[in-house]
Amino acid sequence: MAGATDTALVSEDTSETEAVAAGAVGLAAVLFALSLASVFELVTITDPVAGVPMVALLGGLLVVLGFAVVTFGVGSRLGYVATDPRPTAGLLASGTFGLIWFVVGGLVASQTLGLGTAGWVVASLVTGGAAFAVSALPREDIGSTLPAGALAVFAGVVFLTGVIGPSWLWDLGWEQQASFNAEFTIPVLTAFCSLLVGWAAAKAYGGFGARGRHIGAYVLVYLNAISIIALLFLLVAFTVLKGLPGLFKGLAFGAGAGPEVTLVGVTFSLPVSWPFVMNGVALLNDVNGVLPAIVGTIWLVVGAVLFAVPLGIGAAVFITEYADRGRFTQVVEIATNGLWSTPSIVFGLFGLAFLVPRLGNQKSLLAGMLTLGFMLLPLVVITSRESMLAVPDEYRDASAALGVTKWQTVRSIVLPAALPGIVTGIILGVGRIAGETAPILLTMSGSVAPPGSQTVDVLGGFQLQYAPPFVTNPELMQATSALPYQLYSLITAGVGQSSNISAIDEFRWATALILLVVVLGFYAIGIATRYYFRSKLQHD
Amino acid sequence: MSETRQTTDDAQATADSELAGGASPGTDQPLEVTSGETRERTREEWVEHEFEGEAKLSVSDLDVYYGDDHALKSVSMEIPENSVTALIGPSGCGKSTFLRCLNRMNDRIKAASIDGSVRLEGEELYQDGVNLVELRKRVGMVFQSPNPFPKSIADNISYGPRKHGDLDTGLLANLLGRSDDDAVDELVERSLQQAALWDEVNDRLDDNALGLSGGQQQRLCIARALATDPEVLLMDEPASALDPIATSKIEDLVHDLAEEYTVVIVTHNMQQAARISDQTAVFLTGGELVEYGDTDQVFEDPQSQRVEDYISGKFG
Amino acid sequence: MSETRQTTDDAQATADSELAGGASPGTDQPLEVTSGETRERTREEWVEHEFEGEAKLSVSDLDVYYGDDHALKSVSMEIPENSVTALIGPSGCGKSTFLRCLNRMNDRIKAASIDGSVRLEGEELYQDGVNLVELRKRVGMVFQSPNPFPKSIADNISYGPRKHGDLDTGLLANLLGRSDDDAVDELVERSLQQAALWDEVNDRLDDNALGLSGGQQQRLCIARALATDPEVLLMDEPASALDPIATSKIEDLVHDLAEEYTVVIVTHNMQQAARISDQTAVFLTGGELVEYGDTDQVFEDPQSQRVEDYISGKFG
Amino acid sequence: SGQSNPETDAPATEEEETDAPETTTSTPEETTESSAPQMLTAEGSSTVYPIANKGSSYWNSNAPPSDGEYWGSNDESTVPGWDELGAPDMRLADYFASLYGFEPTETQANPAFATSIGLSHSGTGCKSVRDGLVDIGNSSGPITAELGISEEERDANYVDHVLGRDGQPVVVSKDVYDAGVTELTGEEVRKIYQDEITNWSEVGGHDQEIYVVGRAEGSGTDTSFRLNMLGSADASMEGVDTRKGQNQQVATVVQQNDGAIAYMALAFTGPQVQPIGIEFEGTLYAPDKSAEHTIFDSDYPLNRDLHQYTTITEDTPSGTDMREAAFMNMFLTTFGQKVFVEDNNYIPLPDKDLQSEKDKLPSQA
Amino acid sequence: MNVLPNSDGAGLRAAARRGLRRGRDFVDETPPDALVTVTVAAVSLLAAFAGFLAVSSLTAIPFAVFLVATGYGWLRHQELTARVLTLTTTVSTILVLGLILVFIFAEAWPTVQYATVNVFGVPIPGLRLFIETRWSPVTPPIQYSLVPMIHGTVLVTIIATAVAAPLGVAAALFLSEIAPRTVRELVKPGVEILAGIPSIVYGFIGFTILSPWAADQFDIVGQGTYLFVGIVVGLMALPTVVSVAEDALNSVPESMKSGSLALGTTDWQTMTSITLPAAFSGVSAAVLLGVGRAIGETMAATVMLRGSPGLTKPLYNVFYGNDTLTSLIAANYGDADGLQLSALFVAGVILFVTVLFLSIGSQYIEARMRRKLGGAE
Ligand SMILES: Nc1ncnc2c1ncn2[C@@H]1O[C@H](COP(=O)(O)OP(=O)(O)OP(=O)(O)O)[C@@H](O)[C@H]1O
Ligand SMILES: Nc1ncnc2c1ncn2[C@@H]1O[C@H](COP(=O)(O)OP(=O)(O)OP(=O)(O)O)[C@@H](O)[C@H]1O
Ligand SMILES: [Mg+2]
Ligand SMILES: [Mg+2]
Ligand SMILES: O=P([O-])([O-])[O-]
Repeated sequence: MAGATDTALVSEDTSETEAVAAGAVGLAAVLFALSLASVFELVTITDPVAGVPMVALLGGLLVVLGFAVVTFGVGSRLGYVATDPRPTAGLLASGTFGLIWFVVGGLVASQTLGLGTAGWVVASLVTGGAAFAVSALPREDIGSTLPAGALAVFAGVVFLTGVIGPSWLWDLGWEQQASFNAEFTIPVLTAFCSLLVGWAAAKAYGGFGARGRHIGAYVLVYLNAISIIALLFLLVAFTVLKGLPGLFKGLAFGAGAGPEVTLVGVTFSLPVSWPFVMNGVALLNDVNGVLPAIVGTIWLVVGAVLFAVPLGIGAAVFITEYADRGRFTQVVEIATNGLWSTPSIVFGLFGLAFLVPRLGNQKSLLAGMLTLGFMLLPLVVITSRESMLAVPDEYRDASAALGVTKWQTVRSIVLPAALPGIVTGIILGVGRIAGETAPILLTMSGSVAPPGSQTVDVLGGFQLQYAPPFVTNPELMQATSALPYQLYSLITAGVGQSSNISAIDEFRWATALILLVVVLGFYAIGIATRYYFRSKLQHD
Repeated sequence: MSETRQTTDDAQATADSELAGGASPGTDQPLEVTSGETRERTREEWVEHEFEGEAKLSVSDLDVYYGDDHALKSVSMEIPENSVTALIGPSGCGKSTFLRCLNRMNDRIKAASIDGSVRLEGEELYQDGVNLVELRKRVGMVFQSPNPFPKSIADNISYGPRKHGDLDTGLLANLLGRSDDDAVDELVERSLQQAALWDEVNDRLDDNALGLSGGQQQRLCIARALATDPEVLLMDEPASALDPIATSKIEDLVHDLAEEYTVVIVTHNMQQAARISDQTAVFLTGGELVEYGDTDQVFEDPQSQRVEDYISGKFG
Repeated sequence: MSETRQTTDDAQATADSELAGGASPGTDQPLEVTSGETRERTREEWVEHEFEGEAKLSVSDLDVYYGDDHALKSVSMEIPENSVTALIGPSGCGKSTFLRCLNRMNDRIKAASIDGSVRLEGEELYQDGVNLVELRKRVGMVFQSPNPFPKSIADNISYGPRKHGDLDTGLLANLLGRSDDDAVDELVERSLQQAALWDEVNDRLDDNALGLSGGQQQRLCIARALATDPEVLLMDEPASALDPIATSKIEDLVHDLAEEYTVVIVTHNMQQAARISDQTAVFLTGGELVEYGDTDQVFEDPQSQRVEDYISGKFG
Repeated sequence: SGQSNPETDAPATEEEETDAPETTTSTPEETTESSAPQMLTAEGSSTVYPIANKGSSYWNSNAPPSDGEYWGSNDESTVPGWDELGAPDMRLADYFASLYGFEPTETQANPAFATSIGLSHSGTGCKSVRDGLVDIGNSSGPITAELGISEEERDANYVDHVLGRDGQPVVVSKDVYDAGVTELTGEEVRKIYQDEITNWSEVGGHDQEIYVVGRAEGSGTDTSFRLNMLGSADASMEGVDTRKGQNQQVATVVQQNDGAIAYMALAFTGPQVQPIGIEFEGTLYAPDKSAEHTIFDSDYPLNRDLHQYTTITEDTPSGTDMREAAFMNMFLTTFGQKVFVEDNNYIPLPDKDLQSEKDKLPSQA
Repeated sequence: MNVLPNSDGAGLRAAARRGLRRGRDFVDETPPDALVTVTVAAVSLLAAFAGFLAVSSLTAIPFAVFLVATGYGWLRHQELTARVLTLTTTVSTILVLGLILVFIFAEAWPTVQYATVNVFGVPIPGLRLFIETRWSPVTPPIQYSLVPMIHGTVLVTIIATAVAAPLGVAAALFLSEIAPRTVRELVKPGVEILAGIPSIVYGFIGFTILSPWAADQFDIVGQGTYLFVGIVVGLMALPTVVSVAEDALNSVPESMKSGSLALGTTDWQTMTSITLPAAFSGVSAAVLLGVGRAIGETMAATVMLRGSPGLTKPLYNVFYGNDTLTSLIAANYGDADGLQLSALFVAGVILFVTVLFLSIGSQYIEARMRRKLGGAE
């Protein structure tokens, strides 16, 4: 029973050694940030930062950090620092260090020393084995600091001595050429080493042992979470920044500024003119826009919802309320889950093979609607079923005990209670299909940058006739554009050079932005709906 | 106290099939012991309860299985009209199962299969062609935890009659001028009065019923059941989730209801059973009805040793 | 019985703030009544319990809020070493809340905020820098429903010590020949013996613990807690989900444990409290500690009228 | 022709015979009262796309004769070919549509019928028009090659309208051009595309691996490049690193990458996408119009016609209905040749060809 | 009354008999005109479906009859009509899956047949698609090999999984176990929004920013790298992994977690030793679903890759990127016809089947987890 030292119930205030370890963690964070900055080319590695070239700064900091961590580990082993280490750093850590040093040894042997295969394999095994042993055999304080610190020092020295200097280039020598340059390699290696050392320092801060591991792991998990959020923020912010100029080009307010619209027989001018969303692409436009694509997207969604929602909710009602739980419901569940994960391009293929020949043998809005409807269907079934299962059986029992029939119960109790979940699910699903490109590429794509006059007018397109199919709507049977498709064609076809769109890049980013706005709008509404219902339930 | 210990210890030694070490059964008591209870044969006469007037419900030889699990074993029992009948017994003894047989709510449990006969005023409930909807209108039910619908208080009350088509309040009815709005108001008031809830909620009939306190919710559920004008009211531990005040209100209510309705109530609280019921049926582990009779008699002088043990708190 | 009715009726009439109609309070009893309970002032001296030896845990002026809900009101209490202390009281009175304060498991409930002081052998638990891990090693806990880990029986037992680093059984340890396998075996056997489970499971230590019966699972949880060698053992209704046999085994076990450990046990079963505990604390609605003292004294001659009502089954 | 419904075909009935032998009148079978004429749709070649699409956007704008920039004439400017048209006092689409009997709408952005041009490549365009999915199939290669049909079959089913010519250039990315690779021999190009030359240094450039860009198989550009540069329609193209569906994509790829070479259409060249001179059998065809031999010449081996195909159907035995005629006629004027063909860097048709193309259309109202 | 549920022994026959009897009971108990209405509705719907399949212009007639019949039924026999209608919708849902199966397989068949190879005299359809390594749909020798695209799909999927799985599981742990409440309330919708960003936007950013940067950085000839497509696709699959894994972690009962903490373990130990192992199946199901998303992701691959079906040299050269199964379809469907189009359907079939298996696999694993936590295993 090693390490069973009695820990005090209440620890004293932060000790100096803890402060040192915390400092090391902070330094690692700084180093990580610096290396990210140079990966993203905010600073180049030759730029002077605080008087020294970036490369030297990174290298120097790595050496300092490496030594700090090793010193801490050794100090702990010698008893200068009060810690609570386990007898070993553990298999996972040892394995990871072994692997890292295996790679380092192999690369140095083969690339720097130029040894042959046998040579580098031996070198790899030696360094890897040594790292494994160093981390597995001694106590945890040595085992988790020494290999990490040594790696940082090694990398730092390599950078400082210029073995990997600013002009360093490693051609992988593959037939299809690829190589690593210093601009990329140095920051990435630095980032990696700083993560490793930061982790070791965090462990040291926690005094190793259970608490040390806890803190070490938390540092990494928090970093991961922050990165994901930062990435999301970056993506959206970047698109917004790039897209805003194009989106609001020519925006004007004022009475009569906008185009004329006719509502319920009254014609009036909108008080706002927003060319990008009110125009198509046409010769005489001052500012070109994507109105047909926006309207196309809206109709697509409307059509898909009209198709999928009744069908999906109906199916969910049947399998939840009527069918006995057994084979049949299982099959339906597997089928719906399977459908939900089916790649969208496969839905596109299906639409191409099944719908297009049956709907006037051409790509059409209707085919696009139905294809997206097929995609939406499983989600509606799944979410409706989930929300209906979440309706407590007590409600059903209570209703049955009042002598109320099943369908009445479903209609008056189950569906209303499940409505929040269903609505939320549908809105989120709509967000997904509104952004889909692949299916409509195969079933609906029309002209790439249609003029405003070619905006679909589904409502106005209905015609009655006396022969089957009685009701026709040529607007539904024609291909039109949709935002994701418009963006796709703008990317791939480079349309614009010959479509008299002047600032094509601005136009593309604005299209991306408005697509993002439309889709994220659906998501935001969906999520907000969920919060609304949830808070409402909590209040009641 | 140490005697109690002794009994349970013995019980443990003999009856527990899980035990690896085979302790000797040696007991010097005349009764055998089983799962913490004294063992004895159930006698027919213990469950014969004489009463004046008609039997509202008569159950004979009722067996219920959940899959292979025999949850009720040949239970026979007559329940008199306009009285409160309490069902007591340890957890899992089949009280709820029995209760649900009385309005065929057990039909809703897929695993349950039922054998035997239950008659409501002489009419067999377990035969083909029984109209379940009609049956459940006549035999109402209130559940253990209050389960109002997530609707307004008034809608909760009028729900049953509306769905039965007795009241018409839809949009269409309104448009056609056929709406029974007045009748609805009257019904709501009457039912809430009966359930002693009117005074508390009459100014917020359109509020969501989920905003009521637990006790109010449970009374609302009773009012909801009363609104369909049943003859029998089944209650499955209606007060188990409630605080003492709410409980005592419900108890008073049950007492009052017995004037017009036949009430059958399950409870795990013996004091409660003693307080409110006219006759008491005791079920014990294994789904047997062990004793049934006047409440006073059952509590003060039970005929079965096991019932006595149970009532005096030796197990359960 | 009718007297009981009377009391509750009065309680209802006076104390229920929900009631719209203001019935007159007129009572001829010296005591006021509240929420189905008699109303009275809690007196300090009722909760002063004199005992020999050291207090293992001392709680003073502990207040707990869940959001705006004041769940425990200024509770003070000293718990003696190597004894069984029972906490009883009606549902929702804060027994579990109090228990969880003793090893700061309440920290996991986001809504809870705690004010006051709890000391373990004189060391304040509610201050900065308390090592929760260390605290919970010293103050073990057994929950209401058995919660074994989905691992083998042996792994369940050795889990705590392994995570504390007291035992090393990993692959690496095996490779390095440092494995503490023997120590583990010994620990498992010792703990299971202590929890009176060894005989039943010694031939299937590598089976999944979820395959055990409820009573066995609960004893396994006790063994698991004992394996970390705590000083105090907190138990929250450890037998409420169990059948009578399993319950009596747990009761015996608790009794035996008091020789080495300080046991604090919550129960809703008064007979159980009476059977197993040395001293009893009674919490009543609203989160007040009303009475605390020797078990015999509390049950036979309670100082508070409300406690007497509660114990005699008049409410709750 | 195509999918257009009979009722929308011709607003005016033309019964007289015209001198063009293949042109017969459309027979209007009025089944139901007609709404507005249906939109004219075209699909196919990315090479023809700049012409057709520019024409389409001019058409859909229906600019007034006072515009001057796009149509008609004003104080500041006059569109080319305006006088040859006789300076009509009508909006653009109104004018050309009225030639074939459509009522002028006299409103901006609202021609008598709208037009829509799809972008893919020749193979798709030919298939679409064959299957009746569109009115017009754009193609930069002959339909016989694209669909693999005989000339008789073509004559029986399709009418071939030629709008202009392309001298298919070979282009390189800017860095290559700047490094001195401004001309290659036909043989060198072949070797590059067949993976025999992989580095620019082998043909006088800098040391840079060649990024070989091709067009989708089945595109007109690809077909004629193989045929005219590599020697056969089935010639292998081992060396291609990437294939793109449309010329526009190829242009983007060449712009964005170093060391790239590609073949495409004239409309897509530019400073970043430099056409280079190609030497065939000792003759250097330069990308410079002022040179002796240029890639704009009709004897440049990669020179090709740009087609629009329409189908002969029961409803339109002439193969070209009034909408198609009205639209295509626009390109066959001096105005059209200058604005849509020449301004797109393509080669306008000589007058003689222009006339014979006009003759394929139904006679004007 | 006492149909004791029989065990599997008398299996199918008993079930059939039960079904028959239920059918007869249904006919007996239902009023005749309701029965007629329902039958008319069912038959006309079937006819309409048949008409649609056969591309008949008369499809509208039976469909109109169906609408009228259900309308009538709704007014007169709502209970029964509702039941039949919901049954119909259920059948339609299953039908959609069936139709997808039938149609993409049928369209794929010609190429599969074309690519038949005789192995020791046994014809194996489709084998040639997997043993040749060149996709050459136009230039002779014509080959519809899917090997290059499968190679691309595999590389992209591996890279995407390497990104999405560890980061996603760590993020799920963070969300369900570590994050303070307020942070979770913010981050969870954030992750969901990340899921909402359309793939074409990712593709656009990848195409305009990432690809040129990578080409420059790694000195690649041309653009399009499996590495960066994989990273982008991994980011796209990330939210799926996070939210499904988070659900799994959340479904580990709080009592187990408290049980561990009450023994004096750290949060991290509880997570790694109790929560993660208990939720292991759910977490792996999440990863599988993420893999499925990655395999099926189309647009980012289509716009970022070079779209030249071929193998990289060496095969693990992730700094090059040719084509994936999805991008093959998206880039070529317009140009293809005949066997080439059919070959694209083969690619679709491969995608569909792979992802379907992943989906079923993850469902199976999840069901096992539920059983396990329920104590059944
Ligand atoms: N839906 C069901 N499926 C399977 N078994 C059930 C079901 N409902 C009850 N049982 C079993 O039937 C027996 C009797 O259950 P029942 O609910 O009637 O007991 P109870 O007396 O109401 O108990 P409690 O006081 O706990 O409510 C128990 O063993 C129980 O496990
Ligand atoms: N997690 C929580 N959040 C909010 N309120 C809580 C929470 N846990 C308990 N409470 C409230 O605090 C009060 C005391 O609860 P506690 O669980 O301590 O009672 P208890 O005496 O253990 O009851 P029981 O016998 O039913 O277990 C109750 O009113 C309860 O509603
Ligand atoms: Mg019950
Ligand atoms: Mg509790
Ligand atoms: O003109 P193409 O696009 O077919 O080359």
